[in-house]
Amino acid sequence: MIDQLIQLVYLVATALFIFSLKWMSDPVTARRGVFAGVGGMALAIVGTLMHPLIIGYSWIVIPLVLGALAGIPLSWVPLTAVPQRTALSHAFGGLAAGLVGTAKYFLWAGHGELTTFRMGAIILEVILGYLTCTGSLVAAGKLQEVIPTRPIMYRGQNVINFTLLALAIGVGGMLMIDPSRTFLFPALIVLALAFGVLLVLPIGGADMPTVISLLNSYAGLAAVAMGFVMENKLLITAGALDGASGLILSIVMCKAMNRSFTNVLFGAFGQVQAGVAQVEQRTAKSATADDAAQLLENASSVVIIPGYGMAVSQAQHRVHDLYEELTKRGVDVKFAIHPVAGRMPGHMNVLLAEAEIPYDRLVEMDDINPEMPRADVALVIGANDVVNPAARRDKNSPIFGMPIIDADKAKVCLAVKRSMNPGFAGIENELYFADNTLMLFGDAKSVIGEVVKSLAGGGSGH
Amino acid sequence: MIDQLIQLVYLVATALFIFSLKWMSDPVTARRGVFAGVGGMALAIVGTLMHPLIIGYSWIVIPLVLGALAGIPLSWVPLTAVPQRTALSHAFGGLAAGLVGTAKYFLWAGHGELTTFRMGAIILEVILGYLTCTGSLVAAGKLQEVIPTRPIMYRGQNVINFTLLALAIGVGGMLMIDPSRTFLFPALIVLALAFGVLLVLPIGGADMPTVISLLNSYAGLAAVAMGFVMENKLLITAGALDGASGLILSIVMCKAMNRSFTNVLFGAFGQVQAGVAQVEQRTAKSATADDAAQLLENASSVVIIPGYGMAVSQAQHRVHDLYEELTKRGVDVKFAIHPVAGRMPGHMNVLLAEAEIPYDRLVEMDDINPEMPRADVALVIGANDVVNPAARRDKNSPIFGMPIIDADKAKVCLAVKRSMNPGFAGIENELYFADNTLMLFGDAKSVIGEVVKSLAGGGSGH
Amino acid sequence: MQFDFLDGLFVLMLATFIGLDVIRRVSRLLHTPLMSLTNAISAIAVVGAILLAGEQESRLSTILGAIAVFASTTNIVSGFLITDRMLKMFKKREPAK
Amino acid sequence: MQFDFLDGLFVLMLATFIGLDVIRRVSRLLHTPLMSLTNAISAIAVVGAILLAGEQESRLSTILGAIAVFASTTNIVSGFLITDRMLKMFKKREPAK
Ligand SMILES: NC(=O)c1ccc[n+]([C@@H]2O[C@H](COP(=O)([O-])OP(=O)(O)OC[C@H]3O[C@@H](n4cnc5c(N)ncnc54)[C@H](OP(=O)(O)O)[C@@H]3O)[C@@H](O)[C@H]2O)c1
Ligand SMILES: NC(=O)c1ccc[n+]([C@@H]2O[C@H](COP(=O)([O-])OP(=O)(O)OC[C@H]3O[C@@H](n4cnc5c(N)ncnc54)[C@H](OP(=O)(O)O)[C@@H]3O)[C@@H](O)[C@H]2O)c1
Repeated sequence: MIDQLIQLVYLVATALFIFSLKWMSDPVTARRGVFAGVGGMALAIVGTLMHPLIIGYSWIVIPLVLGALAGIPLSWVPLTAVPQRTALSHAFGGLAAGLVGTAKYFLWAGHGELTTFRMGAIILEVILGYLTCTGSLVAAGKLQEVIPTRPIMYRGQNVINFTLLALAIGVGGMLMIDPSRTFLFPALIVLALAFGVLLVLPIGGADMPTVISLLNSYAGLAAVAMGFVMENKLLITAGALDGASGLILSIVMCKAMNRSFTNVLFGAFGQVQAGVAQVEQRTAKSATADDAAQLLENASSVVIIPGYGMAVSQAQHRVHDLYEELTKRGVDVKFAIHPVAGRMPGHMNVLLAEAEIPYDRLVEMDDINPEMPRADVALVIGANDVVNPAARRDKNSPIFGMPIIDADKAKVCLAVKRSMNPGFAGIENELYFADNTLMLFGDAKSVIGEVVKSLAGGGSGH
Repeated sequence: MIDQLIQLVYLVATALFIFSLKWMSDPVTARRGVFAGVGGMALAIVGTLMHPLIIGYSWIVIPLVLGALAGIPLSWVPLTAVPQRTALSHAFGGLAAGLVGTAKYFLWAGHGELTTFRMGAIILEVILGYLTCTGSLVAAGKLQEVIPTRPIMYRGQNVINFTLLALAIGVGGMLMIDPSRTFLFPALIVLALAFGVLLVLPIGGADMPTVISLLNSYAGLAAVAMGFVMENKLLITAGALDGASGLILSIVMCKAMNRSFTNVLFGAFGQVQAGVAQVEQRTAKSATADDAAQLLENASSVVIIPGYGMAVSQAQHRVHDLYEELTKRGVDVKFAIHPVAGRMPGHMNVLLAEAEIPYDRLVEMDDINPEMPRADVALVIGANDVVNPAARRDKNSPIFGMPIIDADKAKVCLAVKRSMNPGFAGIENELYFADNTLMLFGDAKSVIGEVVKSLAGGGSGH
Repeated sequence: MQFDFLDGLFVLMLATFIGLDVIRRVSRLLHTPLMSLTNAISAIAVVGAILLAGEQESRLSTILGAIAVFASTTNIVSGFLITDRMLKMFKKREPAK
Repeated sequence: MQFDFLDGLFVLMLATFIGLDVIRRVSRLLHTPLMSLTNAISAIAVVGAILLAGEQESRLSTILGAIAVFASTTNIVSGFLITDRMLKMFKKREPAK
């Protein structure tokens, strides 16, 4: 009876998780999605607590409370730190999966209850769990710049990595054949932990978003494996949802960068082209904040293209002021959002939402591009690669084929950045030398601030 | 071992069914969808034949072959007869479910193996199965006009229907309490059969598409119930897919007609407004085929709006000729497809596809309406309700609120029909009396034929 | 066989989510073929029918099973054939034109 | 408990279909909150952790279980809170403007 009740509770929890993700399809219902997710998780916990085999609650309730207390401050991180928080969180998730698998193994090995099927599921769970744990820690370290963000490469690293993986598989195979060899299990754990570190270490800091997303997917798969170990459908379903999410986000990112998974994992992008930028010496035209203000207020349609620089300088609130000033003057202002602008998927959307810019002003790349030729001013704020026309023109460019926002097609292009330095991909940008481009050098926050002041200061700002 | 293999085969079959429906989302992949469906079904049958409890194959193979032989000619029906074929097919499906439930009941009752759970599942399966069987037969009869198509109503019919349903539930309840009362089971069957007949009989022939779709959904649910009886996940999944399909198609139809389920099932639509048409006596302007040809060939954009009349008169091939003639002359010809034009969902699409009109010329209502004011000629072929502006204007009209195609907004509207008689909803159509509407009286096939002849006969047809 | 009510319910729930999602995205163009395709798929009842007719536990069950096999097979064959017949008609404009 | 490998596989297949479909339709606008939401959901591992910590079958399993409970709860709480914090920021233009 109680067993059936638990199953029923799990069933409802599963449905809530599915609705949770369904409701994320639209910003209007998205918060409801969070509540559904919370409800699903609460039911999952309550259902589990009802389990008849549980003999004491102190070892549950104390870590539950401590965990909740630790979780609250972790949710206060600034939005720029969201990627590393997510990575850290994956590390915890992977650790939990790994620990549960380890404990189950020793319990079952003690009672001689290890079937081949159970052993296989545990091996998968443990490898995925621990690998996710250390891999995510390294990723978090790189994002927080505790660990050097540049790709750490050394001779023969792929050979070492694959040897490690092969060893782990070999040890796993030996355990499958004879699960009672308990001395092999710690070896498996160590191999998985080491593999996680070595897998992520050689990847450049800027590729971390894709890596995190992949690790998210692994965490999901670890939960699925745990579902097979614990014979629990809720775990399998929730894990699969999670795995799908990580996979799809990674694919979205790779597609938007026109790169393949292997290239991200083994390509060490972002370092190779380090020296290219200085090859040619050309001059770009620069303008003052007052010039920019004049151009903007005389425009009838302005497209703002934000990028990583806006995030770094936290310029979104100044951008909001600019949006207000221009809208007040009857200028039609839209934001063009590139899928990989910034450093995580949806980065720009969250920042602009934080600055209270209505989300119906944010337009996706594919929808804004046909309109670009009709825009009077394209205002590029700290974006670089996502507006680099070389992606369209130059077959030899490392970003060739990457879809970009056509800032160069607007009548005038204003570009805000601190210098002529390249962006994430490390390559020069033709756009800044184009005839109709004017540079606004300086930190995005202060430049936009000056433009706003110039606009607010009446007329053309003089 | 063999059990596991069967489960694996069922798993693959389930995946194929899901892909089958997924691929129906696009005409390009749709045929692949049929192959996936066939593959899934073949695997399901093969998997079942491997079952170790099967002791002889003659009682399987003979009906299998006979059924296949009977199925082939049934697939040759003309496209206009597709609705009644589908209904007939549902009757077979319902029958199969009912029979399996009946046989299982008597087997288990004989061995005293009936748990409450099994009994409940069997009752559901049997009621849904037999109800679908007779209900679908009546629907098929009405569509084939073997049974009078008008709503057959009599005093107190809802009381009788609900009494029958209550009785069936009562008998079911008694069986759940004591499954060994085998004498009650035939009563249950008879009640379900009778309920199916009485449910559909009072519904008008023209509402049959919605009814068929609902019955499709019931057939799916019967398969789900059978899945619970036979403890088979494949049956549950395939049944659920089927149930979802029937449900969604019914909802699409109801929405497009701006009606509710209850209104369809108990409203006896299509009869109430029988006498309304003759209230006012106005005159409509009529034109000849030559006039129409001239108008069409001088237009630069023509929107053709087909309806039930095109289906009845099988005019689609003439329409194709017209399309060719006009396209040859550089006229832009599009087809505006209303979701409930004709008598089943997607009716017009299939007919026009049969006539080899490329499907990228078929435009859905919501996409064509914004373009209508720019169309030079709207050519309405045997459509009536779906272009009735009363749906937009007249709050008292029974079709008020139904979304329509804005034929009246085109510069000129040509309407082909045999008389001033109303269509399915039985109400007069303002459109025919509008200043910019010209009527082309006659059977659609011959009228369009004449127009084509006039066009082909050189110049303006004189 | 290991099967209980809640197992079945779990599968039913997931399948319903999939069904509603998948069907909602079927092209409107293809609603008529969709009707006949799901009609054919609903004949999955053939699985139960085959078991009854093959296990031959009683004369009644064998005969009812055989009839059910016949009825469902008719459905399967005619449903798939007519769906394919309809779908074959759907053609895009030839690019040559 | 009745559970076998193929049962699990069946559920996994259906859940994967749902997952891929549902995620593919998440608005691009919300990809960052989606990351933290699924991050919170992946902490479902808490179910296994609670059982271990509660069944107290051995000292090792209890301690590992308790650590796992702590780790997952941290995830759950911070994941949901931060997702909600981000989503609260998304606003449509007020119609008044
Ligand atoms: N979003 C994702 O999910 C994701 C994931 C992985 C990789 N990526 C990669 O990240 C890149 C994103 O492109 P992006 O155009 O947004 O960024 P970007 O190409 O990295 O360029 C950012 C630009 O902002 C400028 N900048 C930096 N700090 C600034 C400040 N304080 N004020 C003003 N400007 C500042 C920099 O120029 P100065 O130094 O001259 O100021 C730099 O050129 C793409 O290459 C993409 O492939 C994104
Ligand atoms: N598609 C579905 O799934 C579905 C389902 C349920 C209900 N319905 C209902 O069916 C109706 C469909 O609308 P509709 O506009 O397509 O059809 P309609 O409103 O029924 O009108 C059909 C018109 O075609 C004319 N017609 C009949 N035979 C003809 C022939 N041989 N040659 C020329 N004209 C002929 C008739 O006028 P004459 O008699 O003057 O020729 C009639 O006015 C809607 O009311 C809808 O709600 C559709």
